[in-house]
Amino acid sequence: MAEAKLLSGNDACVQGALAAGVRFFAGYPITPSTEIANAFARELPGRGGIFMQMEDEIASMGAIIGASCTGTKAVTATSGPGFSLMQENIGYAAVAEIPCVIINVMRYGPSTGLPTSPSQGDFMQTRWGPHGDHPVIVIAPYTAREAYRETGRAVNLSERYRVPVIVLMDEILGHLRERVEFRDEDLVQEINRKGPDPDSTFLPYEYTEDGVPPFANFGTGYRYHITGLIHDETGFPTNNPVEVDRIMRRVNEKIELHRRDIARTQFVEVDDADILVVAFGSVARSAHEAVRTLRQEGKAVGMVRPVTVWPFPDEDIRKAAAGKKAVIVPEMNLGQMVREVERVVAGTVPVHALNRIDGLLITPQEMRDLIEDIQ
Amino acid sequence: MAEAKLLSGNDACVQGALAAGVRFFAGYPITPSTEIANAFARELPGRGGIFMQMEDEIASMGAIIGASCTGTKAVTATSGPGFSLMQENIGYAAVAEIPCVIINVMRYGPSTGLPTSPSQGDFMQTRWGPHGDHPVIVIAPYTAREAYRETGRAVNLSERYRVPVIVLMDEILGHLRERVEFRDEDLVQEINRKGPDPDSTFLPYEYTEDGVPPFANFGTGYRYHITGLIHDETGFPTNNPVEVDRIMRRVNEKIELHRRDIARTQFVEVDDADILVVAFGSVARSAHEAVRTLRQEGKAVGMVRPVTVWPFPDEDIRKAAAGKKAVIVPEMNLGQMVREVERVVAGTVPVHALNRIDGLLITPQEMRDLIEDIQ
Amino acid sequence: MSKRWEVRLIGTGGQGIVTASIILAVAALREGNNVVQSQNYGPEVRGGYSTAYVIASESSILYPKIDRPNVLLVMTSTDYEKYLRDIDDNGMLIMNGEPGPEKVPDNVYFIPITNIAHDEVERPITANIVCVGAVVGLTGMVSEAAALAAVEEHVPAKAVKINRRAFILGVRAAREALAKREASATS
Amino acid sequence: MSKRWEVRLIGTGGQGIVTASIILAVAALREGNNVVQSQNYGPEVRGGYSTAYVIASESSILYPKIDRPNVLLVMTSTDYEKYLRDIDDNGMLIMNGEPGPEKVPDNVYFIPITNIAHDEVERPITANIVCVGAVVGLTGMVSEAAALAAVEEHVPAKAVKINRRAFILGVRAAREALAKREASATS
Amino acid sequence: MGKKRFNVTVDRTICKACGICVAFCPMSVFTTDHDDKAVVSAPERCTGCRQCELLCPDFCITVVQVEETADG
Amino acid sequence: MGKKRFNVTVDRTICKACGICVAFCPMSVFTTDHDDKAVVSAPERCTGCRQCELLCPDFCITVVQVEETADG
Amino acid sequence: MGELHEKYLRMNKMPHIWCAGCGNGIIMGAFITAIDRLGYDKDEVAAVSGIGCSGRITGYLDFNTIHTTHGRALAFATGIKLTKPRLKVFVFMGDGDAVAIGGNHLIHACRRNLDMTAVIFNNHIYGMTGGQFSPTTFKNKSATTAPYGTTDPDFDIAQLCIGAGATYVARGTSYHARLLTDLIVKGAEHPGFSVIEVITHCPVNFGRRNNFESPAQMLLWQKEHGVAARKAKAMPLEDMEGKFTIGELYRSTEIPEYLEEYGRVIQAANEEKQP
Amino acid sequence: MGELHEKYLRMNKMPHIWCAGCGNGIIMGAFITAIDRLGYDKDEVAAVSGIGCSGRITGYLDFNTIHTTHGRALAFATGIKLTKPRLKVFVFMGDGDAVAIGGNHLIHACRRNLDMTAVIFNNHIYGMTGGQFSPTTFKNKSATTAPYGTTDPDFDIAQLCIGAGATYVARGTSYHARLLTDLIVKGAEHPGFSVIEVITHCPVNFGRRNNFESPAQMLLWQKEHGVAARKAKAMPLEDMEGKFTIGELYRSTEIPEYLEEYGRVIQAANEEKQP
Ligand SMILES: Cc1ncc(C[n+]2csc(CCOP(=O)(O)OP(=O)(O)O)c2C)c(N)n1
Ligand SMILES: Cc1ncc(C[n+]2csc(CCOP(=O)(O)OP(=O)(O)O)c2C)c(N)n1
Ligand code: SF4
Ligand code: SF4
Ligand code: SF4
Ligand code: SF4
Ligand code: SF4
Ligand code: SF4
Ligand SMILES: [Mg+2]
Ligand SMILES: [Mg+2]
Repeated sequence: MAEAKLLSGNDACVQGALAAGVRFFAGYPITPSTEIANAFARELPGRGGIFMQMEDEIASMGAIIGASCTGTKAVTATSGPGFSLMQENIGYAAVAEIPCVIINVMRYGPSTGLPTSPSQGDFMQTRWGPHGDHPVIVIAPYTAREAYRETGRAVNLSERYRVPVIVLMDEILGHLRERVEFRDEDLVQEINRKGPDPDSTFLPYEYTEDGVPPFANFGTGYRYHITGLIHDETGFPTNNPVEVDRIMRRVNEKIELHRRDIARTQFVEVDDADILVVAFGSVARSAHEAVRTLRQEGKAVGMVRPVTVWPFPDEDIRKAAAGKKAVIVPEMNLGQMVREVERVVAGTVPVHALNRIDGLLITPQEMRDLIEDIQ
Repeated sequence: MAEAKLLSGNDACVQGALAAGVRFFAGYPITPSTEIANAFARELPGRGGIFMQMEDEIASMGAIIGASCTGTKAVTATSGPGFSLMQENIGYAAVAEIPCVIINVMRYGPSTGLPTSPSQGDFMQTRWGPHGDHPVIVIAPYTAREAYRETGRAVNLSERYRVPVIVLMDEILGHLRERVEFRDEDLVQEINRKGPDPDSTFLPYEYTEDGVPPFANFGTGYRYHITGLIHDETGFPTNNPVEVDRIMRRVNEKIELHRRDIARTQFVEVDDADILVVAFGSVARSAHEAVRTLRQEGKAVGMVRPVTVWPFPDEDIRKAAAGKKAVIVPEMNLGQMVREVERVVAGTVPVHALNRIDGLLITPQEMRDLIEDIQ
Repeated sequence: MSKRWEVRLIGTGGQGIVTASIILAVAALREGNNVVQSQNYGPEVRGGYSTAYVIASESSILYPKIDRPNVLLVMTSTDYEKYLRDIDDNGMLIMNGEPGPEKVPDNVYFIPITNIAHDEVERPITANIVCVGAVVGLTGMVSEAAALAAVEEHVPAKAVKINRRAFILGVRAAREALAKREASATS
Repeated sequence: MSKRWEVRLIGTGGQGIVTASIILAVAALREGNNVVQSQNYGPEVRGGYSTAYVIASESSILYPKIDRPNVLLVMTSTDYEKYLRDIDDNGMLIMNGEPGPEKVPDNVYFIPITNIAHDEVERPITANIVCVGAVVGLTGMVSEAAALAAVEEHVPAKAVKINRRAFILGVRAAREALAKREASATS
Repeated sequence: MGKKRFNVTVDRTICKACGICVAFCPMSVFTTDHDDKAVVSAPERCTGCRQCELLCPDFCITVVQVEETADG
Repeated sequence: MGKKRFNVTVDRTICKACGICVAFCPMSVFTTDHDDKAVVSAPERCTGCRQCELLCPDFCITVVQVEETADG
Repeated sequence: MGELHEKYLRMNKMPHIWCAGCGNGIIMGAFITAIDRLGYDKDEVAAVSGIGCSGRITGYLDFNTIHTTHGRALAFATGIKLTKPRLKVFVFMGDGDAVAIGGNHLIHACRRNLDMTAVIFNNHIYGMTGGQFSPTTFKNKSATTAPYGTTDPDFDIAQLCIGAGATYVARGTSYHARLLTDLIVKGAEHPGFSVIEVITHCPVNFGRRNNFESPAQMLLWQKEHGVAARKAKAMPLEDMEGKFTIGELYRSTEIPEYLEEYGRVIQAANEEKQP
Repeated sequence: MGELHEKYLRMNKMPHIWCAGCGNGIIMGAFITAIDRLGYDKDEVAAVSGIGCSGRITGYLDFNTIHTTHGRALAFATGIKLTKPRLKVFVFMGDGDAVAIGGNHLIHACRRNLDMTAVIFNNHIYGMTGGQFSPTTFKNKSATTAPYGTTDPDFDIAQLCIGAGATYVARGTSYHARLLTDLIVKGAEHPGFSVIEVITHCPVNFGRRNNFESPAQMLLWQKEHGVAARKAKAMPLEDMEGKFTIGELYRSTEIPEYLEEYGRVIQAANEEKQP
């Protein structure tokens, strides 16, 4: 994979998923994610995989959960309207702890919105979309190369922690093609879910040290029960308060327990900066560009970019922001991540939101203007 | 209505909605909201209304939007799984500015969860459930009497501001019956959406002073277009950045513009308190009880209860918390509203979360214990 | 009503426990009290046992749950010892059935509710109304008149008579139990 | 490649503008540059005009959009004045067609792309490849060899020959235009 | 041919007193007790049709063939 | 009976050059111009069947009856 | 454009944005002709559509119009009709819209028999999203999500609707434009829910990929494969192979219209009120 | 309980929690009898259910079991079957589950013809949520959401499935338990998607409200109203009024099984790989 190629963000997701061992895709077309379905349709059948076009997004989400039950790594891809429809089944995957990956290529919402315009309007939805408390991992790449690597990592994290993982793209990244040259660190390693220990009795929702129970693939001789009702460690429903509390804490807390493995944050010239920009996804490309040119001009500006946006990197942001003159949070929405940043810096540093909701990307110039205003 | 009656929270919602002029209900049964559908089925046909059982929650949400287009006040009721399915169409109502009311009687999630156990796990979902930035009003009553009044108010706010309004109940409030004796202030006044001015040309999404365009009911001689695509003031799709920005800011900001009318916050012995409890819904009943008994013992404890939970009462909380020794946020979830409180108090006061996720209500005693610990 | 009444009824689905609790609540409400009534179901509304409760008090009722009721009526078992720890220290426990030979604590009463409904009212379905009578008779939490009025309101029109009878028989059984207890206390 | 190239192509759906931009991007990439290519569609993928662009640069490309391109090729209009303000101060504007009688600014070139495809290649569908040739010929942003290789890669196997011709004719037209401009500059 | 005899048992602990066996046994083998649970009252009438086994929603009933008498 | 005559017009500004009228006019009234747009080349052949009007997806075509000649 | 267009279309939105040769325009023409024939007052007509190229039609029609969410048009329409029964409600959907994501709403609308008319633009493809196969795409066709050819079996929309209990089902084509107008008129006049499936063509996202050289060729295909239902009955089965019937396919008046029947509920409720 | 139960049920979950006299238990008995007859290895059977009283069945069956979300069982099952075709997949749904919220997945499963067997527990009511009417509730019935009696027309599930393209459709009842076992066996053996609708009864939430005095009476109703399909053909139409057919209602082998057909895609993809 050493040769440089021109790869779109959407295609890069597909390549990354395939490299991580994905062999099932179920989806329903929607702009601007459709190229992902198109590519899986071409790639999977020749690799022992199955491409399935379902009747809608609800069914797509159901089908990938079903596929995952047999041990098949499974992905779906969608955009806002479809993503909204998937929420109930995403919650199911979270509570039943079924590995799977959902790629959301954000477009301008709500509703049909502006189907071909980019947005970051689903940031909060990726965290809070399903009803009830549930664990989530959301990763937001900002280049095609990263889309490849992080989609692969998303598959691996979902397998390792038995959790649905969302890859949060946007129309800009999904549709642009760019030079990608994979280096060693990009090579996606295939990680498989932990299976039952053949030497001891299988408990489908066992309390293990790492908080992640072993998974028995359907058809491998373990006959057990999976349900979206709250269940005890045997997998059967319970409403015993002690059991309920215990299992739901484990299910939710396993993310925090493994934060070090799950989290990825990029720091760009943060240490000596006066002003810190916190940005993710395509907007971080503009932010990064702004930082680069401002630094050339001798201005002390840095950037923190959550690659893993959920769990939100509270500590990383807190530390990076400490002692700065100001924090700027540019977003293609009305101010979503900025709420998290405000919560985290807790009044120690002034936080400025820079929002654009006209369907266009925030430019580096806009960031520079704001930074100059602040200084 | 002066006579005292025994009324359940669910029935009170229905009575409040009827008093505010609701004449259409579409829904799909789900515990613990089903009694609402049952009551509408009994009440509507004799009042010139229609009760409709749809094939699912998506259709229910669609049907109430359709009904609202003809000028009929319309309601649906559901719980977590169904509420998750409604998100796409809630976003539609938000962007197309169609008045409607959704009652979510929260149960324990995610997924099927614990269908008969209470929870406050959908707090964040009510704000961030649909994809894309969108306006929301969410009201969380804590007694049957308030369920009556606030459901009526929800209908009125939805009419006045052309926005979907969510009444956030929970299993405890939905299912309990209690003494309700309506006083004058409970009487629901019927408010109707503003119609077109017959003397000027009708612009369906006109920029008016109050940020709310007039609504022409279908079949009243105004032939115009409604769409979930981003539209200009004529109602037709646009992707002109200037137009897009302008309309979407108006649509989102009209809530803030009318915060005074929309917001309702209850303050209980806040002024001289050392310790402040911030709670909503059924948990606030426990909190209120704890405050009452602690005060009897001479302890300076107070409570702030957001009745309108979204828009979140930033200023109310900030002011109430100022100078307190600590703020306690008890919730039947893993800590959702507490994030908002943390954001708002911005480090000025220590914030303590008290969470229960075993399917049971937090008791006044637990709050007292925590308060004693803190002191 | 000077105290805060917390009454819990335990039965199985279909025994009319919820209606019984509503009747108690309405009676208390009519007498000017604040009331909260509620119930738990098994998984959704399916099978298994169900419990219902009423809180009645002159002051406003905020916390809507009962931790340890001061009246607990158990329709489904006669094993009173199991339930003793669930009630308030000064609470009363009412069991459906006949006591065993051993001495029963002072705060435990046995009322053969099912039998009364079956053999005396001759309508097993009225057990829940017998149950209302028993609670009212034993506790006096509401007046018999208020309770009877509430009963009549909450049963089908054509079954008013039989339910009135059930109520009265419940009250009578309660009085007898009280008298017996007093007798044994003074003896 | 010493500068940062920002090339935008404007056409209507179905004119192959996107492919043209991809070909330019691949050629630039093969020559060791960083590239970003993208496009805008009308409402979803329906009707209307479409624009595609390429950014090519030796240094890494972060901001992935073009505000004012330094090369703008317009397939859909000959009204160059409307587009002059959209380009960078030192930018080049390429119009599809013949210039009018009036004097055209130095940075504006007219290449009869559609006509070349129609009349000389005799395959209107190759207009986008003529367009690639024109851009390469006028700007030299990539070598002709690299561009030709990229063309051959991106057209159906059986259409390689005809597209090669289209490319060469595009380059030739560009050279002629340059020569003419130079001539008029020196004259 | 010999007349077959059957042993019919009801697991009273799981019987839910639904009355189905009582209603559908063609030979009226079952009656009910004071809790309305099924009682095998006339096992000798059983012809082994297994209708009761098939229709009991709670799998309480077992019908086993016992012996074949040769007095036919 | 008199032979009917028709005036056939194409609104060139909105014609999308789809070729449908050209293909379906039974009397071959239409041809195309250099942009493939429809041109009314032989209006005299028109029988007024209105197939073109019905099938033009862009409502570019109008067929109007002009006069009735009495030379039949 | 003619008088009809000026009367029923929003002329300031013309020309429409559908591609050259797209069948949607033809169907829109047939539809407004039907409305004219029906003589409905424009203020009393509600047009509801889903999302897709077909869904754009409501932007052009000069009625009370609403462009809803993908697949949900019938749900919205149900709310409109129930609360203002006087309105004539027409619902426009694509094949993906109506029978992929929206299949459930379609079968329930068929079952309920509320007096509305659904017009399904069946171009056998997801047009708007760029050519993925749909539940009505035939076998061995090429689509962006079927680079090796489709293998999924396809729905017969009319059969599906009949199975779901529809009381009026017809099939037209964009080629048979006059027939289509007739069918829409009859469907609208039918007291109850009516479905008109229109076999149409997407030259850009179906035709190009599947060896149709032009929109005209696709219309020709319709002409050659659509067989009048009456005629089809008399034909040997083999001759119908690969063909489809057009015309009125099913009509029944056994099931009462929804709101008519709902009147019984209202009556019962009113009776209960007066003791 | 007998050997069969011990072999196929999770005995530690017994007794089940269905109400006294509920048809679900009878269907579960008929089902495990069918599995025994089919001789399937328990490890190779996957049972998938939706949400509802009927959906609880997967908690009791000793196979690979999954209790999914309301209405979505077939979507989950599709993912299972496609990725491990060796598994025998059975899908259990209630009437609300299968044809209210889940209607779309059902018709698409019928269309696709992936080799799975769906068993629909049609008790004509939403049992679990306490007795709301469902899309299969007959007219003039009482339900919590129909206090004045139902007026909505009801689906004929079998006709719906046939209209959607199903290749095997049968109807049984909980009363005709032996027949039901036969139908499940035949459905499972059918190469493709098979639907077995089971007319069953909910004594608590349907029976009590609709003048059935006992579960036995409801079974009797089934006995008296279910007419063998073959017999029905020979009967005058009037005699079938209010009755329903039971037995195998439709079977076709014209449409190939989904994965079999998908093999063509795989083959084409593999051929393309080797140039
Ligand atoms: C929930 C949701 N999923 C997917 C889409 C994307 N989408 C828009 S139109 C369409 C299908 C278009 O096909 P069809 O319904 O046949 O209409 P056509 O464009 O062919 O007229 C899809 C999948 C969407 N808008 N919303
Ligand atoms: C999305 C969603 N909506 C609603 C429900 C509530 N619900 C649970 S089961 C059920 C229907 C039960 O009826 P049916 O499917 O016929 O099954 P039965 O209980 O009769 O066997 C409903 C509406 C849910 N769990 N999820
Ligand atoms: S086997 Fe037949 S005869 Fe014997 S008890 Fe059962 S139902 Fe009666
Ligand atoms: S059928 Fe079964 S559960 Fe019902 S009464 Fe008979 S033995 Fe008991
Ligand atoms: S009306 Fe008929 S004959 Fe005349 S131009 Fe049109 S298609 Fe041709
Ligand atoms: S049918 Fe209409 S759009 Fe097509 S070529 Fe003819 S006039 Fe032009
Ligand atoms: S893509 Fe197809 S359906 Fe859509 S407008 Fe173009 S031709 Fe018509
Ligand atoms: S409610 Fe009805 S369907 Fe559910 S278990 Fe009870 S009887 Fe069976
Ligand atoms: Mg289509
Ligand atoms: Mg049911």
